[in-house]
Amino acid sequence: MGISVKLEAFEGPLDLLLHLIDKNKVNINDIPIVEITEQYMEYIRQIKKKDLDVMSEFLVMAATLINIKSKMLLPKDEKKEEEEQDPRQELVERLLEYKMYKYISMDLKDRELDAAKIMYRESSIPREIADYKEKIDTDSLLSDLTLAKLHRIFESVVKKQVDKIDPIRSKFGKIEKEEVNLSEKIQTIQRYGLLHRTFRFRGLLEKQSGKMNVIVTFLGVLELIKVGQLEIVQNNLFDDIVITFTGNAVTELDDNLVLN
Amino acid sequence: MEIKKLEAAIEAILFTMGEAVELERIAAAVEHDVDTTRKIIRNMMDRYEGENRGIQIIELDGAFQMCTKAEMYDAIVKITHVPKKHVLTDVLLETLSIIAYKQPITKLEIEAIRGVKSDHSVNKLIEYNLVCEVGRMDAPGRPILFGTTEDFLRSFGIHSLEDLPVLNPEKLEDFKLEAEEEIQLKLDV
Amino acid sequence: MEIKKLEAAIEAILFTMGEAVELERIAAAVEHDVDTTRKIIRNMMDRYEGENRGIQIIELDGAFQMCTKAEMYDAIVKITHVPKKHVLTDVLLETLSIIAYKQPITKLEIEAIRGVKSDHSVNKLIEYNLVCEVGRMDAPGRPILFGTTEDFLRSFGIHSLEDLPVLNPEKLEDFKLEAEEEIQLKLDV
Repeated sequence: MGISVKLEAFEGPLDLLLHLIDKNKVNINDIPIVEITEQYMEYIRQIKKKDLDVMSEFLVMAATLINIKSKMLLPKDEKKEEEEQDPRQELVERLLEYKMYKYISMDLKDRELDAAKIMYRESSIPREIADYKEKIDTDSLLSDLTLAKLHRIFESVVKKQVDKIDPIRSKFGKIEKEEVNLSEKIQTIQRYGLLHRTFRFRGLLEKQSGKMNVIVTFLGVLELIKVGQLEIVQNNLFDDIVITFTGNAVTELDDNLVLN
Repeated sequence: MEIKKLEAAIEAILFTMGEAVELERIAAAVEHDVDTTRKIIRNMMDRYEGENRGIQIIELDGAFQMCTKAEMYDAIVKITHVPKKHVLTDVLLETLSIIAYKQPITKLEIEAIRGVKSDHSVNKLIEYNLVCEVGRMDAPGRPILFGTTEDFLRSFGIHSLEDLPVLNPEKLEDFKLEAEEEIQLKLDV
Repeated sequence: MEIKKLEAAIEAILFTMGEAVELERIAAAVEHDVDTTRKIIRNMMDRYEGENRGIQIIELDGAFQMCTKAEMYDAIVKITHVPKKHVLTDVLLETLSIIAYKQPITKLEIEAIRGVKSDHSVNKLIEYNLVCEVGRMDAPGRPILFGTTEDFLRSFGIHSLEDLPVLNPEKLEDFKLEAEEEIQLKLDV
């Protein structure tokens, strides 16, 4: 699939998804999740700018897509089938809501063009009247305010400010950046592969601390399968996935493949 | 004061003030009750609208303002330079429509719908005076709630928030159908 | 353009311009000759005059201007004297408390604490005479410093800022601890 549009052109993950749905000419209520997820991943690999804020928003959606994909691959519990919701349902609702606001904003744009043609005039109150300034009665304005109340309000302002500074993160410094560094994660998997050659997927994931590491490890595995350095075998559904590393060195992957 | 005189006074008031004037203030100035005053103004609005006039009276959330009719624009640009207004990007329009429909709304809620950080957009909209703080949410951290301003109504030719196009479930259905048709259309091409 | 439309255009032009506009400019804008245009405007003047209108068109040395009729003076005086309703909203109270405790403070510093643009609140507080400029900061751009007014102090019956209840350092520590506990709680869940 040729990628003609730059990721920067998209306002966010929802925008990108809508574009993909549009481009694939598929029904929003019946998203072919496997294809769309693949294409989505393809796009986010294009991000070259090291903008962590943007990146993390796109990654969260990537995780959501992969989660939906895995849920759809699971066999349905026949007993519960009726109550079971399509795993895509929530995403579809979000997409529809987002699309609705995009649609409304176009309507607003038209209204703005029309309204811009209406002219107003400055007020022209005669000087002698304008000079009359209503005396604002400070006392009555402040009648409901006590010093204690003012103090309470200020306290809550200060408290909010403190809340905003996440005390734990601010002590850690730049830890987030490492968490989502795909290129490093890929090299770690390669090193692990050189050492163990054949290993269980579950075992690999269990070594990861935190959700972000699991997600990025998963992405790394997908990436290495794609470039032909990993082979996977799963004999039965729910069996452990067994991974064999077929590469022979820790390599620097193409820049395009690096997420961060 | 007989009605004709009352109308003349209101016309003079709206002309002189230029800005939007709250109904209560107009009523106090012409020394009539609010309901009568509103009726008289609405009557005037109809007349301005129907007659071949170049000006009109618009209602903005319980206030009234005198302005030109949109179709006079061409004549006016011929005589004077009309300053260009700031152009709202699609991102700003998107954020603005969410705020308009969901107000009062917190930044977090806006971000949940858009899927991206929205500080920049919200701040720009505040700077353009289209959006303002309307209070604090009664929740942990007491986040700021945002809503639209009178300038928003004026800039988009909306008379009150109730005047915004309705978004009922059927509308959403229509919208879905439309989107599907769009897709069908593209398939056909 | 038929006469009715011409009149509407002239009305819109005179309304927007406010000042006196030379006949020639009006004629050029409506794309008619000077004589016809003059005739039409004089006609409009008669109509405005005869009808019970609040506004009129006057001729000033070959130029025309729209203005209120003299007898409307009382109505205009009244509207400017109708007291506006002033209320201290939560947003204003919050800004006021920051200025009271942190003065002298710049707008940028207020915005840093609140996390949003605060021009509107600061301006309103100045209008209400609760806040005023107290100087300039010795920094690039020499930003304005704001503080509370004497009226503000007087209405609380306090004599100086030192009389404001103190926010003690222990309290601040408490807040920090509380915030940390909250986060720990979230992590544990």
